[in-house]
Amino acid sequence: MVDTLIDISLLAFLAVTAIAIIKIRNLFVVIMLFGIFSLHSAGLFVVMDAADVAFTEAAVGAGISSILMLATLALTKDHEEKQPAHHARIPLLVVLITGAALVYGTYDIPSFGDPDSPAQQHVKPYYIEHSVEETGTANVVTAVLASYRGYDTLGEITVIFTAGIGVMLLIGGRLFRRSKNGDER
Amino acid sequence: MKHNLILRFIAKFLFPVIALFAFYVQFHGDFGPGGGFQAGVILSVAFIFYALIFGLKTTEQVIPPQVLRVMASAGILIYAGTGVATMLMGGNFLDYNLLSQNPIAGQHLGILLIEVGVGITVYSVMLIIFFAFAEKGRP
Amino acid sequence: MNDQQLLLLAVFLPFAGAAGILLCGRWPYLRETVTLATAAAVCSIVLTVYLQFNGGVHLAVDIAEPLPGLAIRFEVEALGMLFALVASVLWLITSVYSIGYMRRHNEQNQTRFYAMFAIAIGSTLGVAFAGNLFTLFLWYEILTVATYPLVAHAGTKEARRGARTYIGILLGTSIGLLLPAILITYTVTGSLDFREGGILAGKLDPAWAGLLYALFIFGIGKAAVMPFHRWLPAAMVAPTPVSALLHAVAVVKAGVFTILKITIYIFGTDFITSSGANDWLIWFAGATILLASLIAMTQDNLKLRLAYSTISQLSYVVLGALLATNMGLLGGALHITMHAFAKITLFFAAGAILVAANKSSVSEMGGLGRAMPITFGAFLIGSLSIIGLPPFGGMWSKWYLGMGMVETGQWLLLTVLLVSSLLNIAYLLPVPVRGFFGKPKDGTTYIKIKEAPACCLLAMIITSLACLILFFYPDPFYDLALDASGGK
Amino acid sequence: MIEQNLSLLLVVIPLLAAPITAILPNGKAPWLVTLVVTWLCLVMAGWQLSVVIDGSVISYELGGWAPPWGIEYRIDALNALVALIVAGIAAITLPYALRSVEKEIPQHQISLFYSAFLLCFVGLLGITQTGDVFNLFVFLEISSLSSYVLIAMGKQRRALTAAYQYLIMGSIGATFLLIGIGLIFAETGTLNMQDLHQRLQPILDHRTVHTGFAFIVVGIALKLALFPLHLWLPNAYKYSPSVISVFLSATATKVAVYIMLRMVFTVFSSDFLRITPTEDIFLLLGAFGVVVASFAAIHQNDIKLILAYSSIAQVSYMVLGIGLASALGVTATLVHVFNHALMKGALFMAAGAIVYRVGSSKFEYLHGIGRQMPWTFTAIFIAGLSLIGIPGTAGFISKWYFVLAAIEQQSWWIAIVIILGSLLSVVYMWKILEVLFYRPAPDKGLHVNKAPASLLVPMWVLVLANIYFGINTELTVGVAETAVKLLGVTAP
Amino acid sequence: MIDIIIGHYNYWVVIFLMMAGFYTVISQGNLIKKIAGLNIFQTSVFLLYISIGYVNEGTTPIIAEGYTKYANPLPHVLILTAIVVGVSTIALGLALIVRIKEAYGTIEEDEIHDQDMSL
Repeated sequence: MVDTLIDISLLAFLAVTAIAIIKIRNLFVVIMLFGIFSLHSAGLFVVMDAADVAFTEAAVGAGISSILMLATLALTKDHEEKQPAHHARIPLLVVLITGAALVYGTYDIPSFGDPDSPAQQHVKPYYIEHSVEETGTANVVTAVLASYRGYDTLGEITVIFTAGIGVMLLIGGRLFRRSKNGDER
Repeated sequence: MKHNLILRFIAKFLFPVIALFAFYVQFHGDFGPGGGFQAGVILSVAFIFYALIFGLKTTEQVIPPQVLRVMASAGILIYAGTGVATMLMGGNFLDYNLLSQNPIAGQHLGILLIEVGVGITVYSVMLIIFFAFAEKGRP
Repeated sequence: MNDQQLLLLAVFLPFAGAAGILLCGRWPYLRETVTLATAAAVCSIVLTVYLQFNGGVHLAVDIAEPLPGLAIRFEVEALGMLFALVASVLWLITSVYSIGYMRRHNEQNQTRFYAMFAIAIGSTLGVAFAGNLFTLFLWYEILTVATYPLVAHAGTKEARRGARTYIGILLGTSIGLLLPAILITYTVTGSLDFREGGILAGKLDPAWAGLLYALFIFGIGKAAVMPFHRWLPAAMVAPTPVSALLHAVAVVKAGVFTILKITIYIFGTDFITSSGANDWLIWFAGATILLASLIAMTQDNLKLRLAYSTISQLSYVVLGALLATNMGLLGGALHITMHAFAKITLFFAAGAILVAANKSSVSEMGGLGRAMPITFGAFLIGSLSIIGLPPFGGMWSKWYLGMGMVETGQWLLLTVLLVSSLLNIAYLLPVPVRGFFGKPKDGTTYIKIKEAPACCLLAMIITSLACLILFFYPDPFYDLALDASGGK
Repeated sequence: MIEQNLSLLLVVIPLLAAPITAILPNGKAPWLVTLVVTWLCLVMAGWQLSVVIDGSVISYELGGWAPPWGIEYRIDALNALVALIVAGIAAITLPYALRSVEKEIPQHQISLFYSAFLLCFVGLLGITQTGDVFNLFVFLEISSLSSYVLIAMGKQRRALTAAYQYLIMGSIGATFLLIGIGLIFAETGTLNMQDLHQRLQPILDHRTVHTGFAFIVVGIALKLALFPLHLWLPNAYKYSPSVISVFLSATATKVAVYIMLRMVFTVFSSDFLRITPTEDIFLLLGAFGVVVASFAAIHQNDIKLILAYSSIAQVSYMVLGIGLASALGVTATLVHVFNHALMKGALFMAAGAIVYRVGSSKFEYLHGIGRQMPWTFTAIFIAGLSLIGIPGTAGFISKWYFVLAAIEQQSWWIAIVIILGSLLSVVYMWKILEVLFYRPAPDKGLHVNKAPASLLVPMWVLVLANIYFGINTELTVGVAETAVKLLGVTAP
Repeated sequence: MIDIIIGHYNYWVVIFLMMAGFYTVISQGNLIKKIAGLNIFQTSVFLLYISIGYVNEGTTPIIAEGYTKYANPLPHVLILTAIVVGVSTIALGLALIVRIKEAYGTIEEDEIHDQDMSL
């Protein structure tokens, strides 16, 4: 019950933050609000028993992402967002349709926290029952992440490696140059 | 900021703590929350923190960008290399059971290795990104 | 080498020749030798094939099967043989002609010209020897594309516009109408083979036959049945040898040839008559004959006049096909040959006048004939043959077409035929008459003007003689046509 | 050991090569490594196809964990064909890349550039090999992120905005895909495609499943540049470096089509299409795409833009094929996936060669260039004929199957649309040809040399392939038919 | 009715959050704000996944004595991966923005568009 209350209050807070982010045009504030948003969603993750995710969201969302946005803001130096010239009717329509589709979609979805939902019945039990004996790790998340679906994780760090390459290519300049010689022609 | 004594003192004191915490997270992933990714992020944050206090130049001397570039690659190579190793041992890619006589031990070793790989890559890429942005900011 | 390879050689030698021409581009004489050599070789090969064919040898060869049940097949059959003979023989003559013409007219990029010319002829032979509708379509399209550079040869604004119309209508009709027609045929019958008596009979609901047939007739834009005839006048921006061989013989005849093939081997005459697919189409052909002739009369530019004359003459062949009787088909097939020799003579003459006297409009030609008698003589012969007067080959084809109409009691069409012949007289004869008896405009004299280059004259003389000979000795072509029309 | 791990090595070898390339010194070395790797992959892809061409299926359990608990690589004729296309195009692009990249990419970025290229390559191959929807998402992101970067490497500043626009659209698409996967996961609890198929059949009428499907399709449609979600593509292709235009135009959208086929037929099923209006939506959007994009192409005055718009039109054909939802239609789609890779690869290579010499792809600078670059021009000419669908070229084969499929379904208006699109392609191809060849060059016009051989040879390999696969279709049509059987496409 | 709300309110709010982010992406003209919106969009999707994995009276999936009900670890793993993908995308997007600022001197979509058109 307490969980539910915290859950609701956090959700409410997130909703408010989201609206604020749309409305407010001072980018610095927006980024701060964004940080708060991720922090609270991290809290929500905790409530929903996803410790690892919460941990990561806090470190990445509230931490790295915010820092990067601030850095960008510092570099681009315009803190005020100009008034959007065109009134965004079509986007609103698109969003409403999409949202309606999603709500429609939730009708057959198993209710929140239902232990008998397919998602809880099919693959999960195997992990819960066998992870310790098969991988010797108590933290099932780690077991799945590193072993059962280890290949996804390889893909994951490849993605972040790609980001690294990309950033070096885009704004790295000569900072990351390997060899000092032979670069100029 | 560079000359604020208190900040510098706190930084000197905090840096190792954060770093230590990062390593804890890195190797404690089997039992509690955390793992290579979180560890990498935290460690990079430690350095970012350090850079904010002591300036980019000093940080780049501590950990040169070219080295980061190599480390980023190294992490992936460790990860994929583990997989190739299991393959060479006649198993499937990333089948840690073959890494040791006892499958459990094999799993432990495998998970340890790949988490290290993850940690290194994440850490270095995070710093690369930070350095790149910071470098742009330099007048 | 065996006979099958002979067939492939006939089609692909011109392509090899084109490559050779491109290689020798730097040395004009060598280049033209290669052209002549290739032309001669191809001509002799086709003749050998003809002899084989008469000897009753059945030549057929598959080279690939891109689509299930649809092979790229070459096969010799009477009608194709006839077409191949005409095309290859006339190519040889035209090559002789064009050497003289291109030199005197000092055209640009002659190497490209000769190369594309060879490719065009290769494709024409591909059409002639195609063993099924699929292969026929393949070469039909290659021919379209290969002739584009020849039409646009000059590269001027008009040339580009003309070429655009040319490619637009030909590709448009073939992709927009012919391809669907072929696909429908394929879905209905599951095959595209040429078979005696057709493949559609019994498979296609007769109610739809008319529509499908129309798709074919109009889809084959090369036959220039109105309203899809605009490309032919547009193509006249090309150098005269192109107009002569391609747009009086190879390309246009490929069109009517295809129509004949489809009539005989895809629909089958019986199916057409029984399903009445041809009733209303006949009138399109008839109308084309008259209208084109009328337009021809109004044209002052000689080449354009000839172009419209060609349009109307082509519809004779289409009409022959549409009559769907042995006589009609015989006449149509024969007309391919007869008109080819006559019309190419006329174009040769027109080209000769252009290079020698630099005149292109009829009104300027008064008295010119006295300066260049051979040219105008040849023109006269060609005209008479087109009109269909003895003693010239043109008479035969018209004769059999007329028979076909009498046979089917199409009196109205018969009158159309006669009227158009009168129109032929009206728009063709004035040229030589003017030439020999007319007065030069505002007293210009033709002292300086000599006859056309020897090569051109030679070519003209040969073709006009051919018109004569074909009256007395049409037998080889007659036999082939008869065989094709199933009258044998 | 190689044999059993073949399908995996196809992905892992470039995956290992990418980080290695990233730390190589600039110069020829990165190119050499990439060259070797791509050709190695081509060989493996060919080998893989030869294994599954008889309709058999390779299943590979990563980490030795059986699906659905572990990730599975599952290769049948379909995957193998697409993998072959990706590897083949990459392999043929690299010889071309050497000179072109030297010219367009700053020397000190060469090794990073090739690393990014390899990552894009890895991503596309990973997508084709995997049998797990989430793994597919991960590799999709690898390819997407790297392609954003590669596009941004273009010389003009608009390359940056093009890349940014693509990044936003692409990420929205990916997120939609993620939502869709989440919804069907909530209904099934699994991520393995086969398993999903099993568990979805009983609940095909669930609204959650419908929504999930919708989101997956929209997500893919964004990557696919399906009308009306195509706006990111033209600039992305125009402003990216030549090599990247070639590679992406020939592979990226094809892989997207592959994902669509997998999701629609393998994860869901033909029956699902019946009980939803999906078919008609596909047909409608496809038809619009063909017409709108073709007309847009006609109005461009830039080779690369015309080709880009034509790509949108061609992809719309493939969607039409899926929409027809018949064995013949999907066969047409697959054949066209293959053939279009050939023709667009050749065309963009030719455009790249022109940019290499002239420095622009705008018409105003290209009058009469064809006469000075005869080989490049002829390549455009033949590949263009293939695009139009002149018999004797690969393009004709696909057009043939498309129209045949439409006629078989009695849906005449689709047939008309396809024919119309073909006619419009005549117009815009001829526009290019005229400008390049018959427009008089500006007086004492700029004198450009023929394109270097390292650009011409790969270009002509593709051009000849266009002709070869127009005459011999055992590979394309044969494999396509096998693949369609395995997809379980059943005519309505 | 009430139980439907109890069972779904979470999803509905999450959907609202998603749409808020989505709207920010497609409606705002400022490039940085677009990125922020994208990030919110994705974070909300993460919430959706975790909600799917949640079990009443469950605990974090770390096997320990005395616990029987665990949340589904699979969505957690997927989201860990997705978070990384998200941050990578953002890093690239921001890097692009920096370059765009250099090239155009602005990060407002309309102004950039005008500059491109004016050429």
